[in-house]
Amino acid sequence: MEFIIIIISAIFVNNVVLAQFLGICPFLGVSKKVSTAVGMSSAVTFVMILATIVTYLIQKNILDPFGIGFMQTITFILVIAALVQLVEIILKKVSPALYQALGVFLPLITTNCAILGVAILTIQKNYDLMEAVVFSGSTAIGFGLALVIFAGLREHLDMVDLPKGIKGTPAALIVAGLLAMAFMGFSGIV
Amino acid sequence: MNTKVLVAPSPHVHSGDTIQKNMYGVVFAMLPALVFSFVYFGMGAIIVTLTAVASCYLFEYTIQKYLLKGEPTINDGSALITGMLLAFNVPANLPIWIIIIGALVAIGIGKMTFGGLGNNVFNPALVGRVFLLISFPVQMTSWPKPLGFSTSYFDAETAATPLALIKEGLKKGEALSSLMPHVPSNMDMFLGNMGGSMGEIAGAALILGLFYMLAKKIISWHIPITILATVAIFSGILHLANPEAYAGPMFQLLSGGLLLGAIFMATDYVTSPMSNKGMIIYGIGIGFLTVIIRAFGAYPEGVSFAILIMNAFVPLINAYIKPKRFGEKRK
Amino acid sequence: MAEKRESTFINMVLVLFVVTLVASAALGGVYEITKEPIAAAKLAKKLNAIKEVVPAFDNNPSEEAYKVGINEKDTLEFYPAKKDGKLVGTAVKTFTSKGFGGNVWVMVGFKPDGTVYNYSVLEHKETPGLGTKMVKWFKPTDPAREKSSIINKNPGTVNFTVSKDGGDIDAITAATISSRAFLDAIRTGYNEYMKKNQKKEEVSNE
Amino acid sequence: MLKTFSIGGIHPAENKLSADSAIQVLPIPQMVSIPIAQHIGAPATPVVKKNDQVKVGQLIAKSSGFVSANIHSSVSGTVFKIDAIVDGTGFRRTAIIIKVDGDEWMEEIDRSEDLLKEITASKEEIIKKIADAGIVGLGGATFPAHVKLSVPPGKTAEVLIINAVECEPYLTSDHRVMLEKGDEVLVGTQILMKALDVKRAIVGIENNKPDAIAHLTKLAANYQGIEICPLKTQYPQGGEKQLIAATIKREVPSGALPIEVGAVVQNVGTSLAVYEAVQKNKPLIERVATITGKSLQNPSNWKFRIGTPVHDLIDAAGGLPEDTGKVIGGGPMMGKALSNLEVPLTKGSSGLLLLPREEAIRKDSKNCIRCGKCVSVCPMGLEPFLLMVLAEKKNYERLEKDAVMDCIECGSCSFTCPANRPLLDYIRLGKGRVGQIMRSRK
Amino acid sequence: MSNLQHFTKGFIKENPTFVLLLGMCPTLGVTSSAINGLGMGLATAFVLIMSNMVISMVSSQIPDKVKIPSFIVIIAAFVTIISFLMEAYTPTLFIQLGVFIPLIVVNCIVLGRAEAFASKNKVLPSILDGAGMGLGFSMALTLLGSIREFLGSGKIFGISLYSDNYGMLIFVLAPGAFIALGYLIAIINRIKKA
Amino acid sequence: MSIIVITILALCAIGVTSAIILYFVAQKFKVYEDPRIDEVEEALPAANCGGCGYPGCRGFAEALVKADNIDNFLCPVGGAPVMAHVGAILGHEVKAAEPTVAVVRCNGTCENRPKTNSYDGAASCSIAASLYGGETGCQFGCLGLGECVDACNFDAMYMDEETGLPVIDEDKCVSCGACVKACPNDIIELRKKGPKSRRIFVSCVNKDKGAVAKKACSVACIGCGKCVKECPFDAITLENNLAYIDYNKCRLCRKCVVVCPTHAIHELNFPPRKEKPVAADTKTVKPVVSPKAQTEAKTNDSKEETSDNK
Ligand SMILES: Cc1cc2nc3c(=O)[nH]c(=O)nc-3n(C[C@H](O)[C@H](O)[C@H](O)COP(=O)(O)O)c2cc1C
Ligand SMILES: Cc1cc2nc3c(=O)[nH]c(=O)nc-3n(C[C@H](O)[C@H](O)[C@H](O)COP(=O)(O)O)c2cc1C
Ligand SMILES: Cc1cc2nc3c(=O)[nH]c(=O)nc-3n(C[C@H](O)[C@H](O)[C@H](O)COP(=O)(O)O)c2cc1C
Ligand SMILES: Cc1cc2nc3c(=O)[nH]c(=O)nc-3n(C[C@H](O)[C@H](O)[C@H](O)CO)c2cc1C
Ligand code: SF4
Ligand code: SF4
Ligand code: SF4
Ligand code: SF4
Ligand code: FES
Repeated sequence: MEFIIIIISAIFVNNVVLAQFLGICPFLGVSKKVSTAVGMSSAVTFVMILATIVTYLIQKNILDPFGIGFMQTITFILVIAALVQLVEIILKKVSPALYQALGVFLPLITTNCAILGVAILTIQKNYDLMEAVVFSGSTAIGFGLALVIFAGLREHLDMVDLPKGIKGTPAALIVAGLLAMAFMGFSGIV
Repeated sequence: MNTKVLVAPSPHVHSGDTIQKNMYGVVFAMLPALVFSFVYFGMGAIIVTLTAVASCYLFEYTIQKYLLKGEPTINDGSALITGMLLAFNVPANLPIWIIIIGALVAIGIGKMTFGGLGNNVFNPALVGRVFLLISFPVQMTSWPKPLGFSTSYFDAETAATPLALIKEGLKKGEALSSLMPHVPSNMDMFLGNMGGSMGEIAGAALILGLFYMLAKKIISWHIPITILATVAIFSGILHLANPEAYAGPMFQLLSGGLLLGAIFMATDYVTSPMSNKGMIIYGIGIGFLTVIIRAFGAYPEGVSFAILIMNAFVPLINAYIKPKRFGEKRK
Repeated sequence: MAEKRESTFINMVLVLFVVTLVASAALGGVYEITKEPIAAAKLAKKLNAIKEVVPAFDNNPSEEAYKVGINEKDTLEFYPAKKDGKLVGTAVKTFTSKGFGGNVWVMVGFKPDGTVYNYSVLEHKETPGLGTKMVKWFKPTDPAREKSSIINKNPGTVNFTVSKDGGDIDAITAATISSRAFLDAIRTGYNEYMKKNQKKEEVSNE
Repeated sequence: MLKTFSIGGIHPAENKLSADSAIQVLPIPQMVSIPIAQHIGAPATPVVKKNDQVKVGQLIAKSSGFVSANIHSSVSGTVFKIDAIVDGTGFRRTAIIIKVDGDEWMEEIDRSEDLLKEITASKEEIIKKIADAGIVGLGGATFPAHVKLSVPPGKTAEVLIINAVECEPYLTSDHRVMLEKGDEVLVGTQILMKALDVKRAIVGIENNKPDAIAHLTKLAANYQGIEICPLKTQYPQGGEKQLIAATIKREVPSGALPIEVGAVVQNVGTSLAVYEAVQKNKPLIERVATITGKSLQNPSNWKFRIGTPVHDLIDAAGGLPEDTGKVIGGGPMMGKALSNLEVPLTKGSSGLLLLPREEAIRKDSKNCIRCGKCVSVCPMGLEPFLLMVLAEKKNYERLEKDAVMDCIECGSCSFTCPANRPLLDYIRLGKGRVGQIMRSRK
Repeated sequence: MSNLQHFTKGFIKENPTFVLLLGMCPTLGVTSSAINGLGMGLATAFVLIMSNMVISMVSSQIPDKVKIPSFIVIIAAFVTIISFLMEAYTPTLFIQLGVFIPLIVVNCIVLGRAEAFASKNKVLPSILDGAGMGLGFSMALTLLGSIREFLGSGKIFGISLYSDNYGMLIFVLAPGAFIALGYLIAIINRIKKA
Repeated sequence: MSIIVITILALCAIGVTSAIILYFVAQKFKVYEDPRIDEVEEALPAANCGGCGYPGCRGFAEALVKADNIDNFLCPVGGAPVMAHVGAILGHEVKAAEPTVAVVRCNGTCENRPKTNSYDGAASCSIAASLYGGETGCQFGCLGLGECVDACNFDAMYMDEETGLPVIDEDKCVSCGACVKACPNDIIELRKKGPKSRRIFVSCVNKDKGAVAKKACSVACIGCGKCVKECPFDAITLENNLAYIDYNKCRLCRKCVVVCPTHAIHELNFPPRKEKPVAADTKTVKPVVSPKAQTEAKTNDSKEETSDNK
């Protein structure tokens, strides 16, 4: 039950992008085509889970025991950066196909607030390791869901003649706003 | 007279169907519900409707003419529908300035931002409605009492909607069976004798409109019927699982804006899928989400949100659910 | 620009080492420096909250604080405020999980007989403009809204539930849920406080 | 329930004004212009030159490839010149212009009206005779008939379907042919069956022609293996794929030919032409066409000589009405608007429709309101609204993926669209471009 | 480019929010009120200035392969420092801004300027660049925060301008953030064209 | 004080460990890649913001290296300077070609070319062109539906309501060729801009025989060949009843202009002639420059142009 609540909350009610405002840059940047959006979402899911596990372990095994919790930001970002690069290097060699599908999105992920944000939130929320994994995974799925829907909407908008000033970013933002408004319907479910 | 012959690619004849015909057909189909709401809410309903329609026209005209610098297209009738549906979706005693904001949001943000009729992705009237609901929850959830409605469960002047009644009660931990007696009977709900937004109360009138639109081939059955069927089935399952927590299908069908939404709002051409298969998926989605939000969410009423959420899926549905092609192998 | 360093292994490790060294040294330093003010700020905040909700005192309530677990996870905190060694009130840090947006933490001050002296909302995730009104709603300055006040009322004699549910307190307009939650928190605090007090009295009686 | 096809379809006003007017013979004009390209495929090569004398039925241009067709003189006289004229396609193309002088026919042509039921020619002879006679599909596509009859190796024809649907509004020429030349059509059908080696033929007729159904049903009793199949009236039932789906419930896969599902479709008029070619040695030099229109004095059906200018036919039916806005070669759904009245009638001319200006002029196109009506009427299960946008945006890759090449250009989508969008205009353009791209890929 | 230009380009011409569309998360996440916007903007500006300064000083000593990690560490250090300072001296704001303070680390503006500008320029221009960008960012956030606060609750910087009974709540919630920013950018595009 | 030591130890340990792991993993899993990708990536701001539409700076760099032409790519963070730098790395020089400009080769105004029918289909030249020969007797000429205008991204064209022909704004035209591609009848041509924007061209594309062409349009080229004979520089060729002036050979002497019986040859931006001029006759004070002076003028001009462009 606990898990179900975490999952529904992270995907729908407190969607990272639409309610928490994390990872907006890739949300706006990599949403022009549904296919890229799918690739990006998979990459985010992978990295987010991995990063959460690693940072969680570091927090619990290094920062907390030594009482240097204030080093959270700096260690987390360092670890995430290294991790992303590591994954990228390995993926490129081991599975070029997978690299083509996911790897190209990896550099973009380092500076994605969502990854670091989720790592920090996991600690703040006092989750245990299993909950942390579920939380990060469903957050990533929530990210993917929003991203794919949004990409679909933007592909549609490409087909119609938008007013000049609105075309591009403003239209994307307004649509995102309306999407967030629609998602407010989920509020209170958990 | 110009004696030169015309040359154009085929076809050379046209069915004569026009946007106006469809739009005014919808307006006509809404008239019974409008009449009912005038009867139940009197002056309030008239003022709300007039304000909403007039401001929708005004905003569409102004934006089209002065911001987009195009030919105003207000006589295509879609602003009229948006205005009427916006009015249908708010309490009949809503302050006028809120209605005007709603119309501005519906037309300005919901429709003209995208270039007008046909381009928007979300249902304009619902964009307006939900915007208001979130922005002015107080005013948007104080429904006036329809004529002849008598239960003293709540304050005298306002009447909570059946859904709100149940939600409130359940949140406080009461059992459904103890709440049901306070809720209007199915017949009352069918005839509009309940609290609620202006146009959503009279199920009978709305269903009349549905038959008219189906007969005139303005809409096809796919969307409304799948929504209603999904709600009935899914809420039936929940009801069977726990009759004390989840109301039964008949109640779900007749209460709140379900009929209004399924018949007039989910069917909006612009914001619904194109293929029959797509429409069915869309309908199932709306039905499912409606029940989820009603049963578990903070809002007692889920149709508006369900439609908006499914609106967002429409481009994906259109892109991946294609009509059955001729010659394609049946799966 | 001066010439770049080559990306040799040694250089890389060295540079990274130096950078982290300096960075962490700086961080540690600043941490040391700000540790005191941060702690002070936190304490001041707590004391301020306490000060707000109980009559003037001269002890340090946070030193005399005690905790009561209400279930395996959650505890309430009690801060006795004393003037001249006499208990003038107790600030209770209480909470509810029934808020619209989740937990609501309230610091409520009870006079020794259980009458509410004042309260202050510490943390909540209610909707701005709706639930957030609880911060002021239940201590109105406008006498016309007396019925929504909890100040100087005793949960033992006044029914601390919203009037809609048959209680004596008027709920925030359109935010009944938050109101219920708020009152729930107060009631929890009151009940625990009374339990404790009773026990103490029993103890002191003996 | 009557048979019909199941995806899409519309029902435009039928307006079969000329249905009761018997076929008349149009007088021979003074000058005919016979285009050398009246069929799908390579234009024929002229074999006469200026000032040559020709007789009726004489070969004047020779088929120049497998998919091509012979052209015969429809009149006797002298070749005036071979030059580019604007023809029914609206472009300036080569035609053989003959000055008429009397009406002298080639001797081998049997001009009697006797019905010759006995089929003596062998399968190969039949196909050769059809090819020699320059017979092309008279249902509108003008595809050389002998090509269709030469079933490619590996495939077998199981059934011949005679297209007597005439689903285009206004047109009635096939209807009249069935009523007046029923036996000839059925003999022609038997010839085609023999050519294809099939034992079964189905004549598909829409139920808005009950007299033709009754007449042919009666006659068909005398012929082996011919069934008359009444169909529920619905446009575009005459489309080859739709007709096959309606009659034998098989769907020709995308990009494939009817033979893929064992069917061959021929029009009734073609069947009549085949009868005349095989039994009477008469090449395709005349055919029946409808002239019609609401303001026209005398909507009627005429047998005309190939190459007769359009205005002759109009004059015969009472002259050009004042309010004429559009002159259409063919029916209102698929016909081609003519840019002037001098263009010659050709093998493919099944009718001439004069539309009043108010009816013909297009209304302003608006934004697509995404009503999906075009999708629901498309008989090929396509998404016209999308194809149009893709064509406009020149997204040929997606056009191909969304099966633009499947479009049969029936026009149901444009007909239906409440926003008056020129859907088919753009789809056709996109189809053309995608076709080019696909060919260049090969 | 003159030093003045290094400073002013971030205001409008290369405004990180409206023109470059960087750092969108804090832009949307914390601007429910003007004061939050301003606070976030200034905090980011601090990090920008400091990290630009330090990076322009040391970048020549840093091998390429560890450039990004080193920059990140430097930036993260400053972020942590500012968060200490805020926690100590503006604790309310610190709580309000919440997770977005540590997230300054991954704000694309900071790393972007470090890479694109500071690592290739001298110290003074780098500081000015950071200050300009930081101020541009602060201005944008304050503007957006003011608009949202005004529309949402009738206040600007907490000063009531009309009764908050008339405020449109949605503007202080998530959807309003997107919508307000969308129209703001549309308006700015229009002004820039004119 | 110990907290500082722990801090330092912990962070250095993490930092150095990750550096070492990364280094060795990088060595072990090395993959060959176009070194230019690294170079380009180096030039990009590394903001990895995705603003370019590609997944991160490296993705963008890869796309740039693969692309033949980077004109349509833009890094929103780095802007033009970065793109110029990238261009330099990839060796995409700005073409210093002679400036050209779009020219509409049809003068079939409503007056010159009477309509015989009126087109009522979708407003697209391509559709009209694939349907039939057009509203007039000339099936080669401009269809007047403005597809070229729609194609122009630089606002350099408009339809002249009166003539029904497109007009090119020479100052705005950047010679991108979009209109040329758009026109189904190949009416628009990119021609050398010429000194002082002076140009001479045959404003007709009709390939019909003279009589037919003339009947359809009073200013059509009828293929009479007079200009071909007149041209002293062999710049004019006649093919399919249509004259064509090679702008590389034409020296702007204007002799052909006067001999054309249908005035199908146009001259642009020349000073007006003296009344009733036959250019060749006026030998004294002459605006027509000698070939040599002219080439000089041309080179000067083009220099100016190119420097302007930059
Ligand atoms: C966006 C939104 C946020 C809301 N937030 C709260 C809230 O924070 N607290 C609350 O009690 N009710 C909130 N509500 C209102 C509840 O949904 C519900 O309508 C209300 O609590 C019922 O109370 P009433 O009976 O006083 O109207 C919110 C409504 C909306 C639309
Ligand atoms: C390139 C081409 C090749 C064809 N080959 C054959 C063939 O081999 N056999 C056949 O029966 N029909 C053939 N057809 C004819 C088509 O099946 C069809 O009858 C013709 O295109 C006209 O169809 P109707 O107008 O639907 O549209 C061919 C058509 C084309 C365009
Ligand atoms: C939309 C559409 C409608 C058609 N309608 C008819 C029709 O009514 N009658 C007909 O004979 N052919 C019609 N055709 C042509 C047929 O597809 C097919 O080409 C013809 O029946 C083949 O016979 P033919 O080769 O003998 O002409 C139509 C084609 C299309 C694409
Ligand atoms: C069947 C039908 C239903 C419609 N429903 C709505 C609606 O729910 N809300 C609305 O704003 N407009 C509605 N319209 C009008 C119009 O389609 C709508 O304003 C467009 O979304 C504007 O682009 C409807 C139109 C039709 C034909
Ligand atoms: S013309 Fe093509 S797209 Fe339109 S309905 Fe017919 S087959 Fe479908
Ligand atoms: S019929 Fe017309 S308006 Fe309707 S979806 Fe098709 S193109 Fe759009
Ligand atoms: S499309 Fe290009 S070439 Fe044509 S006028 Fe415009 S800028 Fe010039
Ligand atoms: S020049 Fe070509 S594209 Fe332009 S209007 Fe004329 S025909 Fe159309
Ligand atoms: S600021 Fe760029 S992803 Fe959050």
